[in-house]
Amino acid sequence: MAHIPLNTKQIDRLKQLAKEIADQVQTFISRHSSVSVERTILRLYGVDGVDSERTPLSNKIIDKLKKKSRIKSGVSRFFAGAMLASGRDVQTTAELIDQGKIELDDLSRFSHADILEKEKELAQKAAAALDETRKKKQEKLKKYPSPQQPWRYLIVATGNIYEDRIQAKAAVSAGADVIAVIRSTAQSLLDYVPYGPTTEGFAGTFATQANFKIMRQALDEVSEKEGRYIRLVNYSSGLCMAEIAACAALEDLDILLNDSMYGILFRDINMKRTFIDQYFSRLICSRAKIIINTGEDNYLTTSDAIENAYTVTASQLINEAMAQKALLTADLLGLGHAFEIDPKIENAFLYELAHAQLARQLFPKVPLKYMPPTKYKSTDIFYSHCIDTLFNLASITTEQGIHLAGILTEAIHTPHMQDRYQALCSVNYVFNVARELGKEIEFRKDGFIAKRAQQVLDEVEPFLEKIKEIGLMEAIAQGKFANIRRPVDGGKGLEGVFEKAVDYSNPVMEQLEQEGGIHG
Amino acid sequence: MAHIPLNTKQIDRLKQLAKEIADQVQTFISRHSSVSVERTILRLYGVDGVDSERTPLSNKIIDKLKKKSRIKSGVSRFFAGAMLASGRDVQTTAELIDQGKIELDDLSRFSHADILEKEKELAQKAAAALDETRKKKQEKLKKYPSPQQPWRYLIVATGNIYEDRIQAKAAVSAGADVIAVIRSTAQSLLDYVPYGPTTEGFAGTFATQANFKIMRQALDEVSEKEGRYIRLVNYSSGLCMAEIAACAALEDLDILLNDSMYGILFRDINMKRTFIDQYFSRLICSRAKIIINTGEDNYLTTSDAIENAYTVTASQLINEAMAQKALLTADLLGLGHAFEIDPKIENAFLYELAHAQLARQLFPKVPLKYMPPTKYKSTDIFYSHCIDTLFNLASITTEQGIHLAGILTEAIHTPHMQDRYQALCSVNYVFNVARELGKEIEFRKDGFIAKRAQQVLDEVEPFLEKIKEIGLMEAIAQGKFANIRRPVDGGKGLEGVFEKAVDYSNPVMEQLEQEGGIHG
Amino acid sequence: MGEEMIKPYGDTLNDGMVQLSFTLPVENSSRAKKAAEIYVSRLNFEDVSVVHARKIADNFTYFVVYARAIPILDYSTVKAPEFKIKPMDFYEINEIIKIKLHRPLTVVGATIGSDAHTVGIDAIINMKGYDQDYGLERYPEINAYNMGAQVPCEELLEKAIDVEADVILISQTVTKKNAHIRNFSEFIKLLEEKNLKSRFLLIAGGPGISNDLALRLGYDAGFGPETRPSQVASFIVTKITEQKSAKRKYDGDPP
Amino acid sequence: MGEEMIKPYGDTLNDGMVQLSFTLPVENSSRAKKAAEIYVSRLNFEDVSVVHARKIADNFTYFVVYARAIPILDYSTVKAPEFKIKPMDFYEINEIIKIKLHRPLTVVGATIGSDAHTVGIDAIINMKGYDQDYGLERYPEINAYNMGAQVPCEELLEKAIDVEADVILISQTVTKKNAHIRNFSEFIKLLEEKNLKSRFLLIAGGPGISNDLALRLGYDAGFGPETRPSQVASFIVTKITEQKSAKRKYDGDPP
Ligand code: B12
Ligand code: B12
Ligand SMILES: Cc1ncc(COP(=O)(O)O)c(C=O)c1O
Ligand SMILES: Cc1ncc(COP(=O)(O)O)c(C=O)c1O
Repeated sequence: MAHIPLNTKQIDRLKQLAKEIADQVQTFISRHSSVSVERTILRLYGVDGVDSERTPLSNKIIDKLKKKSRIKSGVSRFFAGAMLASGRDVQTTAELIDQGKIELDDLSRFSHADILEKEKELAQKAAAALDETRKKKQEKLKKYPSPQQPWRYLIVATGNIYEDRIQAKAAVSAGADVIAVIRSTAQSLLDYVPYGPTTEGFAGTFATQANFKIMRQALDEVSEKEGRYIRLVNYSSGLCMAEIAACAALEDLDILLNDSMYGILFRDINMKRTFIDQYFSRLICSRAKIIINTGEDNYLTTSDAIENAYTVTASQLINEAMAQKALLTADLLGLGHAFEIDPKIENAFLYELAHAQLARQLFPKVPLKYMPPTKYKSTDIFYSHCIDTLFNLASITTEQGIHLAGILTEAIHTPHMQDRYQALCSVNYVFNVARELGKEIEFRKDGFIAKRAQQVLDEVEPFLEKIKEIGLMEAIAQGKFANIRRPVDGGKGLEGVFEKAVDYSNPVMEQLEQEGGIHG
Repeated sequence: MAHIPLNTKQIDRLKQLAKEIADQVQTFISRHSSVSVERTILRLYGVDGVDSERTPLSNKIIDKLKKKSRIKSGVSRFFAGAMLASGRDVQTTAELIDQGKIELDDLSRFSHADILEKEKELAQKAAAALDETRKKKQEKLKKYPSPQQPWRYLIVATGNIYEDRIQAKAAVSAGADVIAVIRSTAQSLLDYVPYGPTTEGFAGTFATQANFKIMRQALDEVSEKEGRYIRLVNYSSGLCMAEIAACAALEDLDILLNDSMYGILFRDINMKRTFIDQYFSRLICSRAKIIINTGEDNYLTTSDAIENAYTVTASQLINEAMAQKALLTADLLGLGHAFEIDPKIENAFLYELAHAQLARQLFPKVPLKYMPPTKYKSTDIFYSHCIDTLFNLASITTEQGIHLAGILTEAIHTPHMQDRYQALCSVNYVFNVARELGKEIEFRKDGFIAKRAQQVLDEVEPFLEKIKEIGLMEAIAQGKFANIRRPVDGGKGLEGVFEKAVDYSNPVMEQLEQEGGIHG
Repeated sequence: MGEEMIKPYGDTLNDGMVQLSFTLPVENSSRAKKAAEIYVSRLNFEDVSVVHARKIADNFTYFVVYARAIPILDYSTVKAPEFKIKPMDFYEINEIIKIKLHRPLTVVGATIGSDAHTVGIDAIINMKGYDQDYGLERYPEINAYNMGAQVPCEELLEKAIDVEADVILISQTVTKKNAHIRNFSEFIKLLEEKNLKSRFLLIAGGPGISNDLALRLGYDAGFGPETRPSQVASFIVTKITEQKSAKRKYDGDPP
Repeated sequence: MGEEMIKPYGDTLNDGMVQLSFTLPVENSSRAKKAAEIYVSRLNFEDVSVVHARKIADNFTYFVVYARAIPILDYSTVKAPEFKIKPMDFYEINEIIKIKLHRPLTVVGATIGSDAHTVGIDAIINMKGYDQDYGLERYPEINAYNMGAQVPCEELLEKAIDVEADVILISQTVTKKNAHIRNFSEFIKLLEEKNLKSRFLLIAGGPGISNDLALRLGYDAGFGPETRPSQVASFIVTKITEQKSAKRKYDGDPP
């Protein structure tokens, strides 16, 4: 493969810095939890369903606990107690709690040991559910082989899950390997996970467990028909990061958009909340073998892609370090970056190659997520189609992992069925005719591309040093990423964050942590 | 620049073989002339105009001479005699001949020396006219600098010269550096040059001297407006190769499609006629500093681009050798090739790069003419646009000279105004963002590209040896080029070929030959 | 069969979404954009979005538009003449000629008029064929003559009479100013003048040809882009064996 | 002014050439192509060429079509509300505020509703500006507040009252299901409810906005793609100085 000579010592230093930054954050994370982490525990224990106002049961139980000011101890212990009290299954117990027929915070009737045992039992079932989805996916991958990378990733976004299903199948028959259902606008700001099959999203379809199931089933059908495994993607970043991860795991999703900072920067979600939530969500992904996709590409929509290239690399390093803490193995780490340089810049394509190749070499084993041009797309669809074509070439040449197909109507509307087809025609064409271009060429030593990659690295180093010095939270507050400032205690969802009491328990987290990363 | 290691000894051998092949043909050429060579002499002497049936005066005079069976001596001597007889200017003399008022073959009244002197005078004026156009163009190039290569070459083909003018200006304002007016379908089979401004061509506009003038004037205006020199192209291959070259020279054209074999293969024009005509036409181009473009690209429309790549290279070598005989310097040698590999073939783009790079290195100083994909263009214009985009990249990467813009509607219709604009958007985008890609990359030694280039060369060598053995004419008769067989005495226009009598004279040719190539 | 009402589809059934691009002979301006919007609404569209407008020459503006088409079409009323010929392969075709006709078929093909495109007719006739499908020359039971391009109608007809052809194949590629229609019709006129119209099976082909159009022009069939030789051969064999059983009649000069 | 009859232009005046692409919910077949042809002719086209047809999903076929549009439009009848504001630069604008108003102008901007796109409003307000043209924050004579995105209408209005804004800038990017129209109208409704409609100069912007549309929605102006901050500032200054000479009237709560 084409190669840029990089200094491995420098890379080691950068990785070490990132680890230290992540360590600091982890110290904070381990002392805190959030309402949505607690709701996730309930979901993993098996609590499902909504009331007549479509409020999820998990939300209602946690709200109860909050009202009783018992949240700091975590829901697990109380729910275990309720299980003992009801002597019934999880769902019935939850409903009884909701109906007020069981008092949630009354633990006095049971011994500490009994509760602990119940908790353990629940946690084991939770872990087993995560193991099951992992195995199911591995089975399917034996039956339908995984397509070769870069995987062709296409989005559907009609708002109606049934319409999405048609679109997804069409995309697969034109060559898509991965289907992402874009979430309805601003769902990430909802502090609950909507319920049931939905048909009324805005520029996206709600992420619900039922929708996940419908789409996964449709993709299983086409995997069979096409003889290759088709992966399903959804989004977890937002106020329900861990809960969506749980729902996704239960429905055998393959990939989740899951970034440690995206919600903070692009959704104005409180950073404490986000850091806490992402950790648990990633532990779940790790166990369920869900690939995470990070969102560094977004930085380049609000800040300049050349000037701020180093922020992308720095963020990738931090995301990697944080993901490692959550036991994610390299094969599950879809670090993000993007082809977003102003095409008016001379040699823009050389810059893009430098950036893409740098990412490839810094993270040689991860399935890099490569985002297409969006910001400089024109409403002249013919011109936009050309930009996507070179993006496709950059991707195959630098051997990216997950290739989000650029769409010629990017600057106009969420894709129509034929837009997706046209996008895939370009991807398929380029991937075929330039399949081994990366193997064929060398970048000139001391050339523009090699120098540019080195320059980015040289900018990353002091940047990470600075972040280490002031801490990641302060760095974000100072607007160091994406040119967006977010105060430590600003943004949405802080009220859902709490410090763990001494008797706090999250046995699912404990078990996942103790049993460690799953390899192979 | 990117580079493939080639064996210079082998290249020398190939060039020597090509020279020997050209030598053989040249022996034939120098013993023959054709009606159209003779008409060209008249045109260069200054004969112009048509009769009421729109038959050119030059044709009428040559026909007369033929009828009188005096053609074998060439027209020059007789016309000089007529000039002496009339004592008038060239045009009036021609008209008097046409009207039968002067007997064309009556040379008895004048001394051999007087006729010779008249011939010399006429030939000098002819050469002076060619010198003048050369100088005029050089002056313009001082005023409006020549754009950097690859030049963006766009075609116009409405059939109406006035409509073409609008289209040409639009193309220039979108970035075109070169405008080619496509000829009306099958004009190349007419044994005369049509006359006057024309508005009724089929899928092309007639090549007439008046049309040349109209378009050249329009382009002078836009050169001024855009501050860069815009070149004008037309076609000379066909039954009037040399005559069109003369008209083009008189109207300051910059480039002529002019191939030693195209007419034979693709228009079924007799090969003897073609070889004779191309030589004189090229002598004119050389003196007038008209770049010739050869037509190897066409081979790949009827034969496979990978299988028959060696025929393209062989033909380029032969065209080069023949052009050198006609005193064309390297800067005037737009050798043709094309991006025509079936996009279904894996690594097709790597093959294309190999072929384009090979041409670049074999002919390092010529302005290579690079033809876009045409054969595998689809009626899906969006898909076709992608293919053109990679073609543009191949061109800038391998530093081609004259870049014919691929058009997304290639498989549908001759380009609309917006098609040309869209094509240029792609060219401009790619040339800008990948400007120095060629400088940045190296092809891997012993890689696919290097090996492929070498393989083509290895196929060229025995091919040229075979041609040298059997002669170029026999080789064409055997269908060695473009999979098309053309018998030596078949095709159109053989009746216009004649062996020169001992008293044959073509003082224009003599003078151009004697004064040699013009450098700088 | 009931009604089947259809409209274009963007991402929701019957949303009517269509993409258009065109150029208007006006300078770019708000008024030009408005003109584009109004113009597209006159084309029976609603919700017209002029998403892109750009000057591409003095007094010319290029537009990209998305809009919702209003008409609804009842698909059940749409008819197109499709071949009802069973597609056969190389071996089947030769077999049938042998068994049912007891003599080889003779086919003459050319590109007529000033059209110089031969690749299409070559794809059908020459050995090599098209898309891994042998050309007619390769069929042992077919005598195929390929006259190439730029062939005058008279010459083609003469050859066909000469070799006692069963079938004449004509190719046309250039469609500009309806050149193909003119040339195809000229050949039919020539046949009619000579009273030879029903002597040959007449087949038209080329990128601008559909069966529909060919029938309208007086041919027995028309083949468009991506035609494979065996499709043409299947048609020929089916038709000629049909004719044979219905006894061949000449309405012109005696055999 | 006389009539100016126009039609789309391919390569000859009034040839009417238009390119279309669309998808029909039918399986690809000759009949599908025919349906595409008929459908396009119902859109007031003639000479319809269905140049490409391709199955892109079970029961869906994608088409590329070229055809000649029939309608003729009299361009002289087309009107579009264009700004008649003289474009001024940074220095001129500050100068005029100083001289004519004797006080700085206050501007509040936001992206309202669930729309999270800030790049557009940032381009107008933030220092850096857009396309080498400074943003309003940079103008010494303008106090500019950028509230970012996802701002509820009530919050924006509160802020505007709070800082005694002269101008409110609202951005909307998401247009799917007419989200932008709903949000823009919601703000107008809120102002009307509070009788504050004429207290502020109201400016709408975003990729789906034209001046035309903004006026119809009750805004004083609308700015679309490629807007530069100085264009907005020129409009603001011109309008406010006009109002000043015509004395400002409040039709709601007292100042
Ligand atoms: C190759 C080519 C040439 C070659 C032709 C070489 C040769 N010996 O054939 C050369 C370079 C010489 C050439 C020249 C010109 N060409 Co040309 N050419 C093409 C090109 C690139 C490909 C055509 C082709 O070979 N297709 C491949 C074959 C296999 O497809 P096909 O013809 O459709 O054939 C299939 C079916 O249609 C069917 N079929 C075809 N014929 C028949 C007949 C029968 C009986 C049957 C059953 C089936 C059948 O079966 C075939 C196999 O499936 C097209 C653009 C394109 N990509 O389509 C332009 C194109 C056809 N050319 C065009 C033009 C204008 C010209 C010129 C007139 C330009 C000029 N002014 O100089 C010249 C002159 C030609 C002339 N006098 O006719 C235009 C036509 C525009 C129009 N719609 O009218 C095109 C579309 C390019 C363009 N966009 O401008 N051309
Ligand atoms: C950047 C971007 C994002 C970023 C936004 C970051 C941020 N902080 O703004 C991120 C990645 C977060 C994002 C997310 C989403 N996006 Co988004 N995004 C874009 C993108 C690529 C560029 C938009 C942009 O920044 N343009 C550059 C600016 C400078 O242009 P502009 O906005 O037109 O602004 C100019 C003028 O319009 C005017 N102007 C704008 N506002 C105002 C206001 C005033 C008062 C004035 C005077 C002038 C003015 O002046 C500006 C300068 O000239 C577009 C695609 C594209 N290329 O257009 C999609 C796009 C806008 N996004 C889209 C969608 C659907 C989304 C999502 C809803 C997807 C999802 N379901 O998750 C999400 C959620 C966002 C939400 N809730 O709103 C769609 C909208 C479809 C539609 N027509 O409805 C688009 C078109 C992409 C697509 N094809 O699907 N997006
Ligand atoms: C990492 C990540 N998460 C989530 C999202 C989308 O989230 P939302 O639904 O909030 O728009 C993105 C968008 O690009 C993303 O990159
Ligand atoms: C060298 C050369 N001459 C002439 C032509 C065109 O000639 P004609 O007008 O005969 O189509 C071509 C076409 O591509 C060509 O390559």
